[in-house]
Amino acid sequence: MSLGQSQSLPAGSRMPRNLALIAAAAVFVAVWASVPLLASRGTVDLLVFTALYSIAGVGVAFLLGQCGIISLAQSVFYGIGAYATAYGTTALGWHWVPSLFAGMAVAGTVAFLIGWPILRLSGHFLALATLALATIGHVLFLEWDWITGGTLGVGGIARISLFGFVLNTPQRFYYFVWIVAGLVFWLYANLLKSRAGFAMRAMRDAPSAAMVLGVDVHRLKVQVFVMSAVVGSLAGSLFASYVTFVSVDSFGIDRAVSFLLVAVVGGAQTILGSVFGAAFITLAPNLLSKLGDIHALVYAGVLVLAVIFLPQGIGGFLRDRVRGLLNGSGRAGR
Amino acid sequence: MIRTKISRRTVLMGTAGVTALGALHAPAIAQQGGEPIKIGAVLCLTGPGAGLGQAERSAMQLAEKMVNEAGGVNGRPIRVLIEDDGSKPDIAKSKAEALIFNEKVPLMIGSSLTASTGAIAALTNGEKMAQVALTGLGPAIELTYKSLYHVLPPQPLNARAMLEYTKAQNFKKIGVLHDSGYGQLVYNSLREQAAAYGVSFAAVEKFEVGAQDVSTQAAKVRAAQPEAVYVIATSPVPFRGARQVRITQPIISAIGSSPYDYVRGMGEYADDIVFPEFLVGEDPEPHQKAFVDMYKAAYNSLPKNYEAAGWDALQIAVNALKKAGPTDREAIAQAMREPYRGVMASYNFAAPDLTGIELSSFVFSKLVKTQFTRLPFKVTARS
Amino acid sequence: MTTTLFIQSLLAGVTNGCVYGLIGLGLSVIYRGSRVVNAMQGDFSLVAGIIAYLAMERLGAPILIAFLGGMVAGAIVGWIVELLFVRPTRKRGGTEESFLLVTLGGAFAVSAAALLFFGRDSHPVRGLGGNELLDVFDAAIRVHAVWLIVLSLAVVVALRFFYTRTFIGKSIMAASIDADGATTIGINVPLMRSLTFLLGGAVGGVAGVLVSPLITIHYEMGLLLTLKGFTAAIIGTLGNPFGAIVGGLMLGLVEALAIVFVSSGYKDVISMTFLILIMIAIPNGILGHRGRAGG
Amino acid sequence: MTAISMQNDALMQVRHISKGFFGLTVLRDVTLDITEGLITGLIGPNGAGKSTLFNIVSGFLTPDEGDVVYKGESVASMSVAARSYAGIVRTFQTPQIFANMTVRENLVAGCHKLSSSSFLANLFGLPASRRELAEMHGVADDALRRFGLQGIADVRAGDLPAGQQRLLELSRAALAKPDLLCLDEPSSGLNAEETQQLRALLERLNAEGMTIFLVSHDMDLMAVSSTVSVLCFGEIIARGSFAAIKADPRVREAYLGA
Amino acid sequence: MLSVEKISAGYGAMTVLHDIDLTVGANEGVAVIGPNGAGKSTLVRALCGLNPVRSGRIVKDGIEIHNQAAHRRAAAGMGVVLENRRLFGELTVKTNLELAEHEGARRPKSAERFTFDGVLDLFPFMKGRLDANVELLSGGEQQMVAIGRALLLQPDLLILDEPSTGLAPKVVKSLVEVIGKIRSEGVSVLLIEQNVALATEAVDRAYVMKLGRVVGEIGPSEWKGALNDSGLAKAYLGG
Repeated sequence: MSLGQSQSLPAGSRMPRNLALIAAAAVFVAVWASVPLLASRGTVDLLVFTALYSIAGVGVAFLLGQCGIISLAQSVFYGIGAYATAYGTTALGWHWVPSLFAGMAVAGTVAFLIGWPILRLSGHFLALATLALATIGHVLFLEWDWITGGTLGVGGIARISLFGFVLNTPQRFYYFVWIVAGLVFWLYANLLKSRAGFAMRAMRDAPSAAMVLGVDVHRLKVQVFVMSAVVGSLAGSLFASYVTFVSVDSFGIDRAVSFLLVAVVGGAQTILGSVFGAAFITLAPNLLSKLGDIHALVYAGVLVLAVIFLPQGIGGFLRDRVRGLLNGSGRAGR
Repeated sequence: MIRTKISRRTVLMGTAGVTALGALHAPAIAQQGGEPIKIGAVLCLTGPGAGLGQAERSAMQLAEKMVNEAGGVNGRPIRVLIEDDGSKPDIAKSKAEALIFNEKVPLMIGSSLTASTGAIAALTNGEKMAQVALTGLGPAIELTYKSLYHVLPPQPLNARAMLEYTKAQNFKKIGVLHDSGYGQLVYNSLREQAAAYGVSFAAVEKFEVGAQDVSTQAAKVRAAQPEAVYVIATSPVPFRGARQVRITQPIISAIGSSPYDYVRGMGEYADDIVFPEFLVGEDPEPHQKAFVDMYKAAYNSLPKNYEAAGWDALQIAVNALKKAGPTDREAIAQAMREPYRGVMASYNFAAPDLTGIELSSFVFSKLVKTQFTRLPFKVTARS
Repeated sequence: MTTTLFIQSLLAGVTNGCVYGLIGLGLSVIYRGSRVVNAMQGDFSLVAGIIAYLAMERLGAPILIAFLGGMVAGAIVGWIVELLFVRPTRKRGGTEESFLLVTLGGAFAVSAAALLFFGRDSHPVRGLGGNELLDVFDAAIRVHAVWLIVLSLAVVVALRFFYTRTFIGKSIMAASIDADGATTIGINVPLMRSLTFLLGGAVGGVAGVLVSPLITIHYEMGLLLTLKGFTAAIIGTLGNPFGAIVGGLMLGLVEALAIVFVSSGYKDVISMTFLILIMIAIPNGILGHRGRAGG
Repeated sequence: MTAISMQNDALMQVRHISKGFFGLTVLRDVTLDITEGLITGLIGPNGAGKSTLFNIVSGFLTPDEGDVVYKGESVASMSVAARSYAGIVRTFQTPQIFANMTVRENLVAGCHKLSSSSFLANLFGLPASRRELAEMHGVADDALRRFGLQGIADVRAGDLPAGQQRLLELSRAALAKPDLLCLDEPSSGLNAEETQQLRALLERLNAEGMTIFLVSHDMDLMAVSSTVSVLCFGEIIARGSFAAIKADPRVREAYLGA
Repeated sequence: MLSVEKISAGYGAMTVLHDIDLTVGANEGVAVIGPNGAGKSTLVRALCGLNPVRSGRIVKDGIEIHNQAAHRRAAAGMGVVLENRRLFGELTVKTNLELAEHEGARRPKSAERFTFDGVLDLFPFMKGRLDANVELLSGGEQQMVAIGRALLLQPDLLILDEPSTGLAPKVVKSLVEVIGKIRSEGVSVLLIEQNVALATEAVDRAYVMKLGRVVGEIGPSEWKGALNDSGLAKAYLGG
């Protein structure tokens, strides 16, 4: 997977840089595939969550890194997906597939209807508008308990089954969810190196110049926002199918903040960065909790240090290192 | 009148437990040998549920020490692995995965909040292993989980306890001030059962969990001129708010609002508030006294319901391990399905609500000038 | 609906509005002076509340000394945050988001530290005038709440004076508008940024000691206060401290009236929808207007 | 006031535009023609309202009164992007380059209008989308050669000195195949030598058929204009050939100060 | 007055200035000219301390100032008008000037040349605009406020970075007059300019910079006719 670097490669560039890269990819795939066989079930479970959060997080990261939009509303779309799967498979008795797509459709529609007016705002106004959205979403999840189960939540959600093969262990889910995550990354990588991707980066650097070149800035922002909502919903649906239980506690402001952390800690400029960001927010609290009650304090400290010392996020840091190795110099377009 | 059926054996076990309590100051004579038996616990030690989880943890740690000093389980010591879920269900699920499959614990205790409990239950149910939840019954689906047991009453029972007291006081017109989490759950049950007790709600106002000012809602309740007010929340804020807008009527609350944390936060407004609960540390019932004394000796503070629940949960786990051995998960779960008289209440996990707590287990306390007193009122079980 | 209820809700709206406004004021002070959206603003208040509480309950300090102590504590924390968090971030080329994130991390840290060292309890803090109530027709308001309203307005007036009449105030403004330009006329820009945080911390501290007697102090209160304060500051135009109070009052009143006229469950839905509508209708905030694009 | 005759060959007609901010009138009844195929200049002292007029022409501002007619149709209510598609492209007083992209990428982004693939096609990386991207790179490579930017093709645009940023912005604008190219102070920050190069470039673009609307203080550069209008305190005070304007006593008084 | 000895400076890994030497004498007007990218603005930023000097010395009135913090250099008698003026746009003209006046008051009495009213006399338009926000002024007016602000620091050396950028010819002409008046008060002027015509009228001699180095000096005798001397122009500015 060389998706993180793709933005600077012209389309026509030679596919395999050299054999080493193919070898590295092969090793990577081998390691990836063997993790569930070697690691403990608890660890694999954390890696499943890493994948889930990186799917939802990449939507936030892309908005932030390519459009300059801070979104704190991802928890709403994540929730919509989760409740669509919960309600669809329990109350309506649907298969998981239509439930999942229904969630994505609802999330996309909501994002469109809300994004259209609020995406005319910018900077902190927009950040606050999305925060307001997250608050509204959380209240509605609580209030509409005939769908969401309110505080009690919804249990007994159908697990994902593929051709009769039920994904009822973290190991099984691991392969599935990472393949889905890979597809999402692939889509975003496509977008980044396409006409729309150039338009976005232009819009981020100099919006008025982008408009002069014919970019419909508002429309483009709405498209990316809807896209982000759809992948957020996808992640939420997968989450619901995996845990088989959802409650409103999973879709609060803190979850929205943690998705933003995925983007910032991972590095909003790179697509694969969100994997590192997701790994950070999943693994760090888990590892640190061994320290006892002080763990929350240490986590906050680590977070602060990460933001200060890795302003481009972990993804940006690694990308610069890799570029340095490949080009012999670290200086290149961001 | 239905007497709770308590088997002779359980009484014996209970006595053994109390004897174990007495061993606190005795020289440790645990002739322990062999590998410790691990018990998994996921609690809300941080986040909104921390008030519950930390109380439960302190009692569980005390119980662990007591059990080990009294010789452990069939000669083997126990070790309680307590993990913090940060009050988040997804973290609870991950922690439970690690405990169940990495540590291979034979049973689970926790969590402190309904959502976390539900997330763990999806796992324990699949493994057919016992989970002693420190919550009341969650979503309806849990009724189909046959190894998920609750040591706290389900909300309909809490509601009935409140209504019983209300009826005894002859209040008919009630105002309700509740939060959107715990308070909403209790209120939902109140609403369903109020009519049966001849109680009607004149005003029902809600506020979000974590709200810091509820005076407008309280004013609305006051404007309805009720005879008494139900305040149900996991925070002292609404109690202060109610009194600050001059709601002078008696306040009747629920068990979830009773921890000392909240009462301290109420300051001098902690007055004329009634709680249907299970343990009044200042004036315990006879079977609770040993636990209260021991807890006081260990922590220099009084225990309350959640401490008692944590204690009972671990004692139930230990009893089952003694009976069914440390490995067979299904047998352990089965062994728990017998009536048990704990410090907090008498349980019967074979009951349809997976709790078996009766109204008669409730005690009623009243805050008078920041001090708890136990009321003579008791619900005598009716037919 | 009774008149009493209406008045009571107005009183609650104004009191809460001042609370939101005070937090927003601190946010605006810091944003104005350093272009940092400070997610720790509510935590300055938390620290101040804790210090005031400890001073009163553990040391037996008189209430005014304790409040002063809380304010100073807020100011010191503000300064430390600038030195420890903001300055290094700036040095490493932090973006607007990284300032937000670094202070958010700081907010988590303060909250976690409060839980660890101060405990999970809610602590009631004594207020000015104790728990005395004042009658307004048939409605009641805490004497302390009246003090809160009066002192909030006093803080606004003092800040206005500070920014428009004092040399340091003007220098802080100058340094934030154009750091290089300010440097060339002899203004010590880094010092001005530190002072900005000191000031923002002090405002947060004032907010903290004034708010704690009304709401009790609790380790998680910081971020909640920040969210409301941020909303107030944005409605009233971020960076305009006087707007923050206006924004806060609007937010407080909308919330109170939403409870009375609609439903308490949907209070936040209504106030947040109102916020979004306001922003769409008046994108620069109610007191905001950018300079024209002249020729 | 010089009489302004409406010409039939006007590509754009600015008609009776007025605009104010906060009660301050910046433009008052401004009428101006931009003749197809020629270079039309606009000069005026600082604060005369040139930028405001420019923003109205390009769609960043809407006039309080009056109309902007382009190719015979009103564009007053069209968005910036829509006007761009109609052929109106502008540059900015401070160059608006895409700082975090390389020079080549700036030019690829400049091809936005020449391409048409949809968001979804881009998302799924459909063959059409990939083909189109290759074409965009081809066009950008051509432009690199045409405007002499090969040497700095892979430099991050934000790292370029001001003069090259201007050249890049102009090249990018020209790449978008405008019918009407509006340039705002293009020689600001350039030295005499660079200004000469710019002038030659403008003449070349004009010769290729591009209509140019030029705002500048630079009288050397302004010499390329066929007609020049003078805007002073929100009103057009003179219009004519460059030589005539230079000699006009009112213009000398208001603008040249001699 | 000012002596710059072999200074180097830059950003990050890039060195922009290489071994720059130049001097400005008492009551002298000196220009630095050169194409874009020559490093002229970096030179200004190094002189006033906004960019650290990597090697070499900056000596003013016999005192080394290159290690002084940037905000202290005004006290050494150095007044700077940066490129793009860098005013406090949301503050009034009066406040912009007062902030500098406050700093200027720290200078020894002997150095005081400009009073607040004196500056208003120099730029009469300001009298009516004192309470206007600076951002509402025209570009030329803003330039004058920036110069007035620098003068109130009571400098004996005024550094102007590209003051004519974006100004109408008439305003540029008045700029020449203003610089003349300032010099007549005994203030040395270091003028960084693209506009050679302006520079030749305003100052006495010039340095030519290219690619971060001083590549030539033009003495007073050649300087006045430099604009018309195509050979000179070509040698220094062209190719």
